[in-house]
Amino acid sequence: MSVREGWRPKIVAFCCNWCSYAGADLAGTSRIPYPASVRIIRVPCSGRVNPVFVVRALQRGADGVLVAGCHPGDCHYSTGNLYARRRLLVTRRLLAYMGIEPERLRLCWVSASEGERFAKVIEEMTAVLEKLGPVQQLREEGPP
Amino acid sequence: MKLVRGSDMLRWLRRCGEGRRWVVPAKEDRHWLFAERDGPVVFPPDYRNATVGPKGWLLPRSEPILYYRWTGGRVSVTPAQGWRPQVIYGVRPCDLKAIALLDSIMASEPWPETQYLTRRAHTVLVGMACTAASSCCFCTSMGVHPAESYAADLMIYPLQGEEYGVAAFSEVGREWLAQLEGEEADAAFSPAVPALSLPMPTSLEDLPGWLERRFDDPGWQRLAWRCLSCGLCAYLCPTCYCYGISDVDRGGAGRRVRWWDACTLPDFSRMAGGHDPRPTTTERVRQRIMHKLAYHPARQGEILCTGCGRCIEYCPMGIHLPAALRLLGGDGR
Amino acid sequence: MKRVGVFLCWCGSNIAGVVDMDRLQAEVERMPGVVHVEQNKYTCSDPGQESIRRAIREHRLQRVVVAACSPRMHERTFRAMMRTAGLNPYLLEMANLREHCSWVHRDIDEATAKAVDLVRRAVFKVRLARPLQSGKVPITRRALVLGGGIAGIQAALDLADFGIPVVLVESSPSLGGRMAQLDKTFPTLDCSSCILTPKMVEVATHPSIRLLTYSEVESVEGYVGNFKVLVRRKARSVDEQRCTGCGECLSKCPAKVPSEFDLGLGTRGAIYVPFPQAVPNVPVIDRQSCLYFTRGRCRICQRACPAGAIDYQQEDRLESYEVGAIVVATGYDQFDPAAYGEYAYRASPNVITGLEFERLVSSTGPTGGRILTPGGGREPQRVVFIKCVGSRDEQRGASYCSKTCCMYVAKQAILLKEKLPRCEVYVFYMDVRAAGKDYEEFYLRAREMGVQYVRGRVARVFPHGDRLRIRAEDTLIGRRLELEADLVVLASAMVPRPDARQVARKLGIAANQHGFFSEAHPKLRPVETHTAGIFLAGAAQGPKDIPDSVAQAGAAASKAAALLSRQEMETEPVVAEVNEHWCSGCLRCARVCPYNAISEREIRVRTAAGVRTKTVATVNPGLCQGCGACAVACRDGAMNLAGFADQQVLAEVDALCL
Amino acid sequence: MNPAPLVPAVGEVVEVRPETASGDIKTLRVRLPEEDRFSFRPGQCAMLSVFGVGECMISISSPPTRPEELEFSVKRVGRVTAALHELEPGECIGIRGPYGNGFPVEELRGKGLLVVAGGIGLAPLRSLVNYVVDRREEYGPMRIVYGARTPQDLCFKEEIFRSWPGVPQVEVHLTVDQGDEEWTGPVGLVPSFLEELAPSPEGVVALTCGPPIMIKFVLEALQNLGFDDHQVLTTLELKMQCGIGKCGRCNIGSRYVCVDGPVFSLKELRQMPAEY
Amino acid sequence: MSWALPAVDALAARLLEDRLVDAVLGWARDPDLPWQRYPHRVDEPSRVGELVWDPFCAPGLAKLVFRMTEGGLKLGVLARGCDALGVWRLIHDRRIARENVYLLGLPCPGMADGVRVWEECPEAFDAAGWEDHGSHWVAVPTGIRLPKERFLLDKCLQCQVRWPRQCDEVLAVQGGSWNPFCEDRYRQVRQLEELPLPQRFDFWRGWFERCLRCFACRQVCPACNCESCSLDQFEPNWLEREVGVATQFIFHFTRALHVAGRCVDCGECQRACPVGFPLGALNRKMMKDMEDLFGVREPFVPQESEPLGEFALDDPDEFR
Repeated sequence: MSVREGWRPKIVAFCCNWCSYAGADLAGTSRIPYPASVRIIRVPCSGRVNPVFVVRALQRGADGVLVAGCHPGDCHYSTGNLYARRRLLVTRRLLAYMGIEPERLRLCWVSASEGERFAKVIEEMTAVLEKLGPVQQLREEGPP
Repeated sequence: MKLVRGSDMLRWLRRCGEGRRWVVPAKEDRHWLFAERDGPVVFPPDYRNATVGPKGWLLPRSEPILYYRWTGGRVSVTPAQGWRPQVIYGVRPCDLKAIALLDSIMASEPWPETQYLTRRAHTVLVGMACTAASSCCFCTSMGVHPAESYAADLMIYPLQGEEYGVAAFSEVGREWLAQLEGEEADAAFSPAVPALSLPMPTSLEDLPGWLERRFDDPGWQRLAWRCLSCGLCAYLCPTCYCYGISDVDRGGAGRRVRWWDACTLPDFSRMAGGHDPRPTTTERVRQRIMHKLAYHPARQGEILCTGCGRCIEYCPMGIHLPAALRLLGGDGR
Repeated sequence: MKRVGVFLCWCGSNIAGVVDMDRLQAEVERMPGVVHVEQNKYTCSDPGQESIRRAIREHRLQRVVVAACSPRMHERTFRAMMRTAGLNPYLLEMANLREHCSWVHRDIDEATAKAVDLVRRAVFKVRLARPLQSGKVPITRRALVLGGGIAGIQAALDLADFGIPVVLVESSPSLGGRMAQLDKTFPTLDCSSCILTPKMVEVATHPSIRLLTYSEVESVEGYVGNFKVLVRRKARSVDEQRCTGCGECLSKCPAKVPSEFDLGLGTRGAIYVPFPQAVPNVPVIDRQSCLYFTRGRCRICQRACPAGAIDYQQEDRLESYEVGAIVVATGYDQFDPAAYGEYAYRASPNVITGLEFERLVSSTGPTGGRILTPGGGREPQRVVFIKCVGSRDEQRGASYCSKTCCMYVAKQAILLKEKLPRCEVYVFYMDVRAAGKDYEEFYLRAREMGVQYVRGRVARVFPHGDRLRIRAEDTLIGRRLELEADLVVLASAMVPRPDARQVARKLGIAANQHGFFSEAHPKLRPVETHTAGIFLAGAAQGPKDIPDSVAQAGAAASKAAALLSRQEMETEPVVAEVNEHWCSGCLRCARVCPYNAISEREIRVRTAAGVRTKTVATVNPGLCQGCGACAVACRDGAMNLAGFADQQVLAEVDALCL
Repeated sequence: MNPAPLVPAVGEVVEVRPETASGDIKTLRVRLPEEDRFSFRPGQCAMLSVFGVGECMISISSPPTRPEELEFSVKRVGRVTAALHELEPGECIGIRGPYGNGFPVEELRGKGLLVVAGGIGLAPLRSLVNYVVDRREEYGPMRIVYGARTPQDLCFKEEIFRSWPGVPQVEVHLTVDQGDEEWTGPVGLVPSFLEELAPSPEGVVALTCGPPIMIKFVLEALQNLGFDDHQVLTTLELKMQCGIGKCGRCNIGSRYVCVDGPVFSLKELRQMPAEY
Repeated sequence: MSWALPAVDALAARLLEDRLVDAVLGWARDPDLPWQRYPHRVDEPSRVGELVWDPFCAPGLAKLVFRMTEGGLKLGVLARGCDALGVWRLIHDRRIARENVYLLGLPCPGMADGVRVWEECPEAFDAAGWEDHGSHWVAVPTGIRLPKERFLLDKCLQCQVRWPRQCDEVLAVQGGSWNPFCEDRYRQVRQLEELPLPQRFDFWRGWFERCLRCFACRQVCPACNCESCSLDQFEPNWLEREVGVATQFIFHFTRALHVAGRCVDCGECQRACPVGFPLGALNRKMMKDMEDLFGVREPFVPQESEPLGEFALDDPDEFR
């Protein structure tokens, strides 16, 4: 797989408003550096993330998708993250089955107090994606 | 007609078609379809016709019409250029006739469809006369003949064993044929007899009028109630050409694409305000069949069905032309 | 195209120090719909906000993007600004350039490229934003208090004192709850019933409180401000209006069954009041034990009753109440130590729980306040307390600290020492947790009085003659101990009531893994639940002592009162919405809704076949909290979340991936 | 031959004018670059597009006699029309056309005209009216009967109230389904209002456009008034995508509305299947 | 076991005579095409003779029941196992009212590919009736034997529900659910799972190129019963009309996910697809995952609840 010169992975991260978005904020206020690969979309709850959002991101040019929510049991809406876990588990397996590296989708639990953890997750995922390279499978042909 | 051995014919075709894309029938899994390959091929004896005809290589499932880009409130537009010189090889007479029909539709005034016509002009059609019928075809009932050339530039007639007859029907065809070594000769070709012969309620000439008189026939409902509103029949039909247009936007830049549509799909004629002149399967199935057998003949003088039999073979609910004609003919079932 | 204005904030040098603002501005100017871009040093400042307002006016902006800090920081600020500028507050989107970009990245090129993406995301999203309005729902000015223990009593009284009508539902025949079972309370050692009884009476006589004892909530429908509660008034078999509380019936009843109130240490009749100070002082017939109900004859109580109040024909009644808020104070249960076979709880009558000890020591208890071993009826010479039974033990009990045990053990030890000064008292403990006003002092007082605190776990308790033998380890000196005692008291943990999960389901509130009801936020919303309008008080939410329960009850009452002091209430505008045209009516959405906010309704639609009715989902904006689970469950895409709509999220994805 | 009939020319929006109080109808004034301008007949349409959203067939509401700028009156019913409504002056818009047959202005010459319209249906007829106004001497008397739901919903107020009534041999009759405090004119549905006015069919051609249900009853009313089928012209509207008779969507029987219509005489209409 | 057509007719007639139903849905012979049986509705007891029950009744009926009963029509349905489960799928999705259907269960020995039989053995269609001999269908009285191994429809090869479950009444003939032709319903899934990832993608891409997106698979599917399919919507644009690898991926991914835990494995999608797209391999993958991950037993039998609308606290967490 040839990787374009200067290519850096791009991660689209769906962060729940109550835990993970706040966790990412905390990473900021604590000035914990992490790779600039991640772009965060704020959602009320990880349970808001439709699996089609994930494929859409991979189709449009994201190299990985992170869904971050409250730890099980801590969901602001009590159960949203547990629905998310089921859906995304199936999503990930289906992606793999259809030929997309499953490592491109990750679900993780980051609480509002885990700024450091958020940074670590991004670092890990960036490293994984750097190894995988860009998504080759779903890129659409652009204009000439 | 020139006579030629199969292997020589392939060599000759390959040479003539140098630099062009070769679109040939290919067997994938259990289905034949037209696919891009590096040259013409010998057909095994089980090749009758492809499930999906060559239509998509002239009128793609989807294709860009134009590209646009916004900058501020201004937009720049570039028309799409989507053709490559190609040879479509091994096309059966029913599909050749269908292409002839598409040609006449797309060329019709006042607005000839240049994108199609350009692609068509860069296409060489190599036809193949039928020696065996597939289980559902009924071309002769629709006035189409299994050895006729129609839109073909060149026509291949399988003769005995390895021997083939080749004839040219256009300028390009004659140019190509001139490069084939061999003498003009006559050979008797015995075409296949189609599997089905439809009991037509009336002559083909009178069919449009016969159908128009049955516009309000309850037979339509008896046929269409089991239609599931998919687009299978239209997409497999070699003469169906309906399309839709929509924009694919990528944040201020994108393309306008044209894609296959089907009059059997529920949204086909639904207007933005919600009004739909063809709201149920009854109107939609009627529209499809009437368009082929009545409306188009009234407009351009030709029936828009070439008897390929695909709708008969593939409709999952058994809705097809023979059934329509029978139901409208008064058989109450 | 919607006219979008983008305001790039430097945040002093916080953002501008890392992000190349001019390069960013040049990129943003090219984004679709953007008609105005400007930079501000501090956009949140008054001049900063004023410049947005001015730009909105001058450039006729329809949508606003503020690229600054986290929306968790200043979204409220800018939404308020939008309102003052005459735009709907939800037509604003923030791009988080500080916490998510400039504070975590160093490289100017990378940070700037990312900032461009982040702003583009906001622009794409805000272009698809619709003005959102909060709805208004009327509020029923009446509260339901569930549970008649100290927390419920306090909440009911506080609410009633606000002038709010209260319905108090208690499942047992009397008010009082666990506190009524206690003898003295720590750390002051005042008599539990002496401080509780006046409050019980006050509840019964308060003009604003409707007291429903021996009653249970059957179902709860509706939503904040508008609950409909169905209460089952269990058949008492005694006419409350006629009964004078004379007690004639009680002594005549031939049946004798273990008393629940005395935790089986004493007995009661089939017609009984749980305890002498019960409120209301109206007996109830326990139909399972009543001879008339089980065998068809007896009727002694009926004959004995001078008021003719006995009514065997009485049936359960269902009463419906409309309330605007609910305070849940259903209390706790005690852990059943049977799980700890080695403590011989069931095996020996002289191994009892802390709560049982309370009955034993109480002057209203079966022994009239004399401390006697249940097995032998003797005064104990030596008593051993074992702490952390069922708590802090994930294997056999629960992981949490039960919080009250350290103090009640100290209290019970002190009571023992006071009543039986010569009695030796041992306490086996893991830790002593005496955090609370005057608590540490209270614990030290127990030690001073000669209570032996031994750090270590008891390995076994087993009967030895008519005494008990205790094998343990003193972990401080690392020595094995073996001693005999007459009474072993297990400080068993506070656990949720067995029906807690059922109650939670009925109310549509959440419970944690143990079964304690979950508060909306452990720190900031400790007495609210996720379901708006339902509040928590007392040990139903977690182990709590009396002062904490009373304090929480007061807090819950004032939260409820604050809600009920309004005529109507604004609903959250970020709620789920149904596209009825697309909705199939499968109601999968309702199944995943944690708030029971989705129900069905029938609408009439025009189809080709004529007008027909169809079922569609409908969202109650009063209940919906905007989590969006339903929107994902909906395959049709008919359910959407305002403010986080599918098309918006997809546009955000597109924007980030360009 | 146009090299690519589906590729629109790019024009510029000059003005966006709300027609109704609710804003559900707006008129866009559009200027095309010189090389892309086209001549057209009243009643013809053009395909307007907002790039990135899509295309929509809209009738041209300005007359061919004023060719520098085209006007389109758009009712907001769906995605594309909503996007058209959001266009701002100075922004680009795609235009291709003109499509359809339009009104037979040559054949109408010398005849009296009865224009019957409802709501946004006045848009294509406005093109004709202004064409006739600009060539007043070539045509006979013109009566315009126009109605809308409420006074607020009447379009082209400047013309219907001021300019047209002042033109010689032009009468404007307005009606609304529901009046308001200021409305002093007639209240009632267009078909019954038309029957009350009882215009004579002598030497007159009636032209009608409006919502399908109104057209249905107007056609009945005209018949009652003695209009012959060939004296009545009406316009039809169906979903269209290509506008050039190729996408197979807008046919009624063997007629394509985009090529053979949208103007049909009642005589033609009666020969078509009732599938519109 | 015989294909007890007279018994079927009698039952259908009884339902109509007793006014238990307004109409009976089954199959009829196509007068034009000997091998074709199409869905047929009978309203009068005197016309039950039009119904046919033989090895060529290929079309599934469940999806038709949905539209037919919408207006309140009470419908008797000749239901094989697959049809019955399909109808139950629609009942659980609240698209069919239970009281509007009377399921007349027919134990099914598997259906033949009519066109294939027509091509290879047209004289088989002279039969007056059929018997089932396990591995063969046998024509009566001609005695022509059709080996199932050769002629069984794809969807019937993998069938697990030959016995009609959850029906109001089952035609009392022998039969069971066991299908000797299906050793391992997940065989193809396992084979694909074991392929290296790039080959897996190539496998699907090949099919994406062939898929016409005619939506026949969706339209026949009893689990695809939405009022408005999200894939048809323009706003939001879940699926663009443009056909390419990415959009085909989204189409098939979304379809698979939307039927995950809901597919009744009737195989109709596979039967309807004109180009032979292995839709079953996607559907069964979802079933297999429902079993593996969430312990859903018999994932093809519709339940009140559906696996992706629930959760368990101890669901596996595979994301590390």
